[in-house]
Amino acid sequence: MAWVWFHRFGSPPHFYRLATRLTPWFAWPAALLCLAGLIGGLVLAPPDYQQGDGFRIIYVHAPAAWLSLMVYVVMATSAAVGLIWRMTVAYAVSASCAVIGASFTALALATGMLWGRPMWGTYWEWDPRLTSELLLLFLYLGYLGLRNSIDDVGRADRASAVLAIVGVVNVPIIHYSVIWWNSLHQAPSVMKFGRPTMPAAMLVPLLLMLAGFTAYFVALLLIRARGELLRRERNAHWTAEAAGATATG
Amino acid sequence: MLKFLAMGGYARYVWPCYVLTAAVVGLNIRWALRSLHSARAAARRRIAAVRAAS
Amino acid sequence: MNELTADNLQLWRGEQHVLRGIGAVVAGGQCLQVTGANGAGKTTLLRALCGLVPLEAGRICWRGRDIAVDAAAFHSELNYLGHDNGLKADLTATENLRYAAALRRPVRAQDIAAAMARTGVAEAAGQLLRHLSAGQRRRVALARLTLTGGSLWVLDEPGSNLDAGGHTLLLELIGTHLQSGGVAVVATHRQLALPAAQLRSLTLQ
Amino acid sequence: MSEQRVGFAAAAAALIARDLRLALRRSGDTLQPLGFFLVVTALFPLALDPQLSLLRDIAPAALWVGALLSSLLALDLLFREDAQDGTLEQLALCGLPFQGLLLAKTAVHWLLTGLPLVLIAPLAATALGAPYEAMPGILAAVLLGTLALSLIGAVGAGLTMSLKRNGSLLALLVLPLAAPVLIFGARATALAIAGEPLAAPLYLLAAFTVLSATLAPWALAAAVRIGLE
Repeated sequence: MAWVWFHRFGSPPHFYRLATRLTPWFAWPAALLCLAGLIGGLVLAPPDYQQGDGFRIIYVHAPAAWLSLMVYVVMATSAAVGLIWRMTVAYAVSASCAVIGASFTALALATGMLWGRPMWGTYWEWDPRLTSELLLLFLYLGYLGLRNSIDDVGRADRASAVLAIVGVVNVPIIHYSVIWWNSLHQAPSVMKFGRPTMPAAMLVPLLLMLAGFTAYFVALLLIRARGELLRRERNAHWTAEAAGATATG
Repeated sequence: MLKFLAMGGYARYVWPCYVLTAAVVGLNIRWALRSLHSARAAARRRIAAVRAAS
Repeated sequence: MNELTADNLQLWRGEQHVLRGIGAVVAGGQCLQVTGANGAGKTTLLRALCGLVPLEAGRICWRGRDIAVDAAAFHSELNYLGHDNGLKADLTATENLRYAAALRRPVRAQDIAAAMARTGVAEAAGQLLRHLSAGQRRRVALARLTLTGGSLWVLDEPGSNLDAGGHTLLLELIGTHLQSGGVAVVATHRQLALPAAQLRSLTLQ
Repeated sequence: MSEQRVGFAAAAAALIARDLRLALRRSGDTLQPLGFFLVVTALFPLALDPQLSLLRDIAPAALWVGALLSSLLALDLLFREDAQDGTLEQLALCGLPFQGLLLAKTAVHWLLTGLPLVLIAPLAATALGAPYEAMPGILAAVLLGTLALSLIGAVGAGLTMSLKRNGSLLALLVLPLAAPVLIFGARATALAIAGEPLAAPLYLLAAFTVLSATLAPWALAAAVRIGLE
């Protein structure tokens, strides 16, 4: 019985091979960028006049916060592509994002709290950024909760795609309503950290870390997407070669 | 070196952040690789079963 | 010309490859009888034919047009009876039929009464569905079928809970539907006693 | 067979009539969320202090957390039963615009659970020390808020309707999305109680409700179709 068939849109074997080849091209630059960023941030950058060396937490907090938001947007866009053009590759990418995004949102929260401690004297401060980050974590937990409660892969993809799209529309709204809410009760918190005011010695390492984390995310995504693709292309012939089954025969 | 580690008195907050970051970065790498390997293993099992059947 | 065609339907349910390249052509006046063990995918196939279940590959055409292209037109001619009757337990039989018909065709009160008489549940008209037996509820669902018409009938084990009289009634209903040029797809465990010319059969492993 | 078709309006009206009749037959289902709302708002004074002046500060929080949770409670019934007895798939297969029919069902759901909430919110507000002049503001805010909650919640209900053990998943899906409703609603209520102009939060809440009304139909139809697979 012929079970050789290719999905109409987006060719999974091509994506699988491409992902395999590209992963090192993202992994190694990520490592180098982060190394440079760390050296710049921890050693070379001068201490902040107000927060002293405490500000160096920004070199992990900002990239984590950036990743938490960017990963959600990548997840929602690939979900939309999957839903509209029914592309397995898009669903594989979308499925790979959730855990990465959730873990970095949690990291952004933790580092934000640790950074806040010396500033505010408490670990938790209803600062608009931290609050938005917390709500974003709930969105991720909701997404993961929904995806894990549906056993059929196809249905789980489509249901979580709808949730991701509704979520991504709400993320900016939640963010600005939190800022609006926060500005009612008190002046904007002291942790005002306008990037442009940072001197180059402080700013460059931050940009390096942001680029490094982004490259790191892409490498992770390519690895995970290959696995998710194999789970979804259950019977296509190319999976044999991809899974290394031909060797064992 | 010690002055560097002291982080101007903020060591208690800076280093935990970096340790946490390293943990999350490492864990994600491990999870990603494990997810790929388990998917490939499952694919191999499925293909072996199909070959045995046909 | 009423015709339902399906070619190379592929579908997975979890790890199971439920529909493996299914193909079928059912012309007007013909009934496709789908048989197979429990879990062979009869219900999945029927729901896929209605467009309820998206396929991983393959095409389904009604009157030569892909049902995914103009689903509304296809659905307005489709009448689906699933395992559950699609009726509300807290409404009376008449109310159920009135609201079911209201989604499709303007019907008068006597049409509803006639449909219930036709399927032998006239006496249950005023009772809540909750108080009827499973067989009576199935007959009310059959009354909904005759009431709302539609040139394509997709019936999933319509005979479940029906007594002997119910089965002959079912065959009559399908017979009249086929005579009027309608198409039927019926999932069943018992062979349908229809003339061979009208019957095509498909067995799922 | 001549196929005169029934129009969408007639079908939607019949669907609304059916759901209203069902709700009257089982009035328990519609009264429960109301009871829940009153109990939740009554708990706050017990937890705090009987002095009305003190209660007045927490009145917005008590009202809106109560409204949010009781709307959530009522949402689970919205599609679950229709999915189980097969009526929902008949809606999907009748050839009429599915988004419209689901919106009609959500509207009935709001009439039965949201509107009563709006009507007794002033009662609860007074119990929490809100002055009489604050009532119009509170009514407007709760009206808009419950509408937005029903729309967003319906999408969550659609996504979880065919899951067996849904439990708190519906709350985890809906509450983060409903955060703006809580923020603007509570703020409008606080301003109403303080007698200050509450146009700003009210307009923002109205804007959010309108956005939910535009986004929900697509998401609702997609979610329910997936649930019916």
